[in-house]
Amino acid sequence: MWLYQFFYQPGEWARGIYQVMENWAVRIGMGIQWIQLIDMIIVAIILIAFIFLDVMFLTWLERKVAGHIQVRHGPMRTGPHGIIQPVADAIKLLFKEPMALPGVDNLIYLISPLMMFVGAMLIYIVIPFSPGWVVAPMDYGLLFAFAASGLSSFFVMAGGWSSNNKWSLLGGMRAAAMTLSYEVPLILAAIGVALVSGGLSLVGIVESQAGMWNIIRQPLAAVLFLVASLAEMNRGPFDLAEAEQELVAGYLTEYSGMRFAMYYLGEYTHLLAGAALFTTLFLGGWQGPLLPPILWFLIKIHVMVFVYMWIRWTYPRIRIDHLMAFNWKFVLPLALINLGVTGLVLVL
Amino acid sequence: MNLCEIGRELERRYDGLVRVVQENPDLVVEVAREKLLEVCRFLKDTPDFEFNFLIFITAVDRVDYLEVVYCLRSMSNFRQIMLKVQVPADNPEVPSLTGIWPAAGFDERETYDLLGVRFSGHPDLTRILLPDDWEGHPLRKSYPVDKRPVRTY
Amino acid sequence: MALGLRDVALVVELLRGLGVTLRHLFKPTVTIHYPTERREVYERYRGLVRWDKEKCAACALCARFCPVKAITIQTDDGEDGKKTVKYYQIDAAHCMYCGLCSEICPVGALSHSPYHELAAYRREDTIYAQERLSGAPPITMYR
Amino acid sequence: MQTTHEMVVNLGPQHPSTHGVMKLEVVMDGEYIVDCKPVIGQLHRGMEKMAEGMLYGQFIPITDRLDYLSPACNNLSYCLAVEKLLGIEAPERGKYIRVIIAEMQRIANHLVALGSWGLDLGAWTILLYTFRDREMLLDLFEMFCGQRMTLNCFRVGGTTYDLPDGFVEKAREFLEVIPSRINDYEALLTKNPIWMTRLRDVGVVSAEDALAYGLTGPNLRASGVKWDLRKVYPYEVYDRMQFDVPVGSRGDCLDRYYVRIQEMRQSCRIVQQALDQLPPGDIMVDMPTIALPNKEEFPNNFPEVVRHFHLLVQGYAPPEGEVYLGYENPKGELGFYLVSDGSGYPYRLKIRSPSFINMQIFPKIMRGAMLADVIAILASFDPVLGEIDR
Amino acid sequence: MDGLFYQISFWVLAVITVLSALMVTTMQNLTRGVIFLVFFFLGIGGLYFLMQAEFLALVQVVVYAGAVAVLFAFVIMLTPRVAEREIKQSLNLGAGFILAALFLALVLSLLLGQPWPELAAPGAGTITLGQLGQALLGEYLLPFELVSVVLLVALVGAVVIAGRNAGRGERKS
Repeated sequence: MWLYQFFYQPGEWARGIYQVMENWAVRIGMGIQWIQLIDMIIVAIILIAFIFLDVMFLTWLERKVAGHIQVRHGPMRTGPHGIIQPVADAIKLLFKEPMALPGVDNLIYLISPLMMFVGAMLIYIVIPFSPGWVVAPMDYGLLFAFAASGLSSFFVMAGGWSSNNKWSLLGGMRAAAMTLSYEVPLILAAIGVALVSGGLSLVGIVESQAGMWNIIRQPLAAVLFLVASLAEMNRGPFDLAEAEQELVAGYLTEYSGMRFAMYYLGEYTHLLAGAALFTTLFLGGWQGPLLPPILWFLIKIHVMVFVYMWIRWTYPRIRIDHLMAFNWKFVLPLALINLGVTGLVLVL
Repeated sequence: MNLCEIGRELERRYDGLVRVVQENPDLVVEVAREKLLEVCRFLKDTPDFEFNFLIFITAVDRVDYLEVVYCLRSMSNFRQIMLKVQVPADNPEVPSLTGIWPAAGFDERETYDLLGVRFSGHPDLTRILLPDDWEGHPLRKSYPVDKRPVRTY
Repeated sequence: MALGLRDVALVVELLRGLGVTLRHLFKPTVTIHYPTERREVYERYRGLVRWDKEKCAACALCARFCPVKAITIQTDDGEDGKKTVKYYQIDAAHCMYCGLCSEICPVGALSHSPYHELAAYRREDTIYAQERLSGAPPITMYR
Repeated sequence: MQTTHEMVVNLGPQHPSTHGVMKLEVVMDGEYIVDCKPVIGQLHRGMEKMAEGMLYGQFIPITDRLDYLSPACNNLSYCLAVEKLLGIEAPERGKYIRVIIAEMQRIANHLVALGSWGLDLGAWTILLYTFRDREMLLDLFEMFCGQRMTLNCFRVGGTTYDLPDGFVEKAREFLEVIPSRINDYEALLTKNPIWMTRLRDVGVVSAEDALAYGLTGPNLRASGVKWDLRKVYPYEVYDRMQFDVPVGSRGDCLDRYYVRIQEMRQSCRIVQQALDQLPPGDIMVDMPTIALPNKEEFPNNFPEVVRHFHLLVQGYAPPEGEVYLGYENPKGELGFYLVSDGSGYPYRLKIRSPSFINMQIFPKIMRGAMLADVIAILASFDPVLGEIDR
Repeated sequence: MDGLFYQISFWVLAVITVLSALMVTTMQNLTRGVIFLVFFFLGIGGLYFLMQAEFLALVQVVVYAGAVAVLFAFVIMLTPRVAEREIKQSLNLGAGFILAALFLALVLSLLLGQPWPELAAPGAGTITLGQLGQALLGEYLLPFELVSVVLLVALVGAVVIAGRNAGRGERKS
């Protein structure tokens, strides 16, 4: 029974645990605030653990998907089917000696990977994993998600500028220009969904999709959101920021060791956050016939992650001015039209 | 208008200054240094010659003199001709053909680099293959060839 | 990119591209895991040169004809006037496996073995003198 | 108005997409290229000087290292030039074997060119597909002559090896598979809007510029000039093969891509026809002054032994004179200019390498382009540094 | 609202905001100044958050921390010889302190004189999106339209200025 409650009514289960802790605290006379503090810390630890584990899984999945798409195996040597490869990567990056570079502006050089990673993780606060499990059920959850992702794009540029290298400067500039110009259609597409589901809070959006998923009600917004989130994450055909063939390694050129790992994890956290946002907005979050909601949510997220990876390994890279022209002349007008049409349909 | 007639036609026009050297596998014509630019323009512009494609430029070190070799081809009537200019070994100086065929740029730089033939009028006559501070011109017969790399083990 | 409406039809091409990669996702992989599984070479493969001491007539034609001078040979005339080989060595690092020596050897003393994993930690190991040139495969570091 | 100061950037010898050790000194103003100067010479091995110290026969394995992506074509071009100097021709079967291997080498070369081009523009998977298909060709080469890349399989006057027995069936098998693979590449790339906008009207070379700057091969045909040495001087057996020459219209990167894809299909047709018409007979011209004697009857047949040693120490004795022969190498016209003074060693050997001459037009077409275009244009010319630096 | 955490977080955010504001003004290296500018905007966003004005906080973070800071960074990084040079500090501290003290006195007098209304109970005061929408397009439609016109003019101006030297690459060939 307890297990059933864990999977099917996660909300009550969480409250039950909190109730138990409260009674225990009252019995030994501790203040209520301390319990809230402990509860917050536990939730934070669980969230960060989930992110780290899933990002590790993502790096492994990316290599395997890329491998099999290219008719090769992907990592096979570390453990069966290369399961331990992410751990091996992490250890390698941990022990790699970070280079002390001349002319590098140390303060910004050290802060930007950290802040980029923090920016990417902030998004998970508002994502509804299952009915009761939302770290902060805010009314403006959607807006908070975009605020956090906008933040991390600034620190990509700061990192590029501070590593005092021509290539990374170019990479940083491109990253900033791209993420800024693609944030507009991203938000517009999401607002289209907010219009249909009424209200910006993500939990509300998910509940409104009980009947029909938003991807059916808002197909155009879904496509636009996919394209814009690809650009937001510097992935897929839009990975101009660290275009290996052109800019050696873009803004990551001068980073090595743990700092590079921070950026690398930040990128994959962004990928996971993008996939999670797409599922909550368009694929009906944890709605699903018989499986427990949390499983439905994880399955949908990883299907979306596969789609992002699939797109990345298929298309060539787009050029910076085409990217801008594509956005201002094609994606943005479509987003506005979509917004207008949804508005009209809702009013009539 | 096969190859031999071209040779005779050139000899007739520039009496003493042009001499046909070889005919059977490829037509080779020797031209005096002053007449080179004129002959090249003539071959390129006249309608039935139309040698509009420069294949390559190189030089052959005949110890007491240098021969600068130009190979031209006419794309319309599928013919190929080789011009040779004899140049004294000590100061090999030849007018550059980059004016007529821009394709001559790199070949002339390479010939200067490996054989020391200076092309007057070339936009930037610098070494192309060897590092800039390399002395000597390797393809000269006088360049020492038997320096086998000393085996260090 | 001035994407006029005519180009919207190109979006179908984008999907076709995805179709190709999806199809390849489920195709069997073609790569082999090198150190554990090895690909056996074809019968005419030109690997490390193998030298047969008895057949060799010490004519030094191979040492002379090798474009990169990888073969060094020292001969001395044996008892009944027939030349024998005192020292014969092939520098596997210099050799470019062009197969000219085995082609021109008048008595066929030189032939090619299928060994191509000739990396070595010390330079001296890449020099194959008499006994290492015949028969036995060289030591391969990673089995 | 204060412009941002121009940045001199070295697309240096050590760069992921310069197809070898080529350095492009690029003066950039923001993303745009103001001026670009190619700097080469890192891979200069002095082949022309080496040739003067080697017999004609000894130089053949060195030609493998010229354009190391199409060694068979380099060997063929050198052997044809020496044969023109000696005034001889390979026998029928030898000619057919040479055409089959050379055309297969052209397909393999275009596969590498296409794969690395896709990789340079970010399409990773196309590289793996093209290399997987090229693997089949490399196996065929290994079956034929024992090496995958540095083949050294042709000799002056014919070929050294005859086709092994399993070869023709395996080649036919390859010819069935490759058209569907090329359709896969077309599906992935040709009409892909990103690929098209990345390459349409980038690095445009007009027909006059192409001829003036000495472009040859697929880069010349992409500018609209219908010039293929296999049609103009049909040596070997190209005159008995039906194949058409793909020609582009605008001379931009997309046309160069289109020409290379079509050329692969045409080469398949040639190999198919050559395999069908393969005649029996010997593979080496049977002139005593050229062909080595066979070694079985050596101990007792003494004059043959003397001829064997004479040929390998003195080499051939070509007539005095000079000769030039250009061959349609996958990259352009690879020509050898031989000056012989009658001895077994060439007096002077000049290699006319296509990538070296094609590279002259880079500064002209890269001015005003963007950094991403530089990579696309560089890949569209498909230069190989072994051939540029000789 | 007046729990322990509220106090702690308020003071933490206040310290961050004031500190980074100080750093922005006193930092010699301009690019570091921009970084602290971002932290400053985040601090202010956090303060709004604490005062239950969620929408305003999020807009603050998106608009300021996300876009304006990047704009500043672009300006500083792209104009040559600006980012590297250390800015000379005119160090007449005396005048600075006097001015600051005067200004502080003025602000304090204004502040203390006013009767501050008791902060509304937590949760009641948050404006829902719907109300905000109604207000924007209801009573305050005119200022909303005026602001949008101003923004439009700014946008068009930017495009014209940028358009003037668009062909920069070709100009030099």
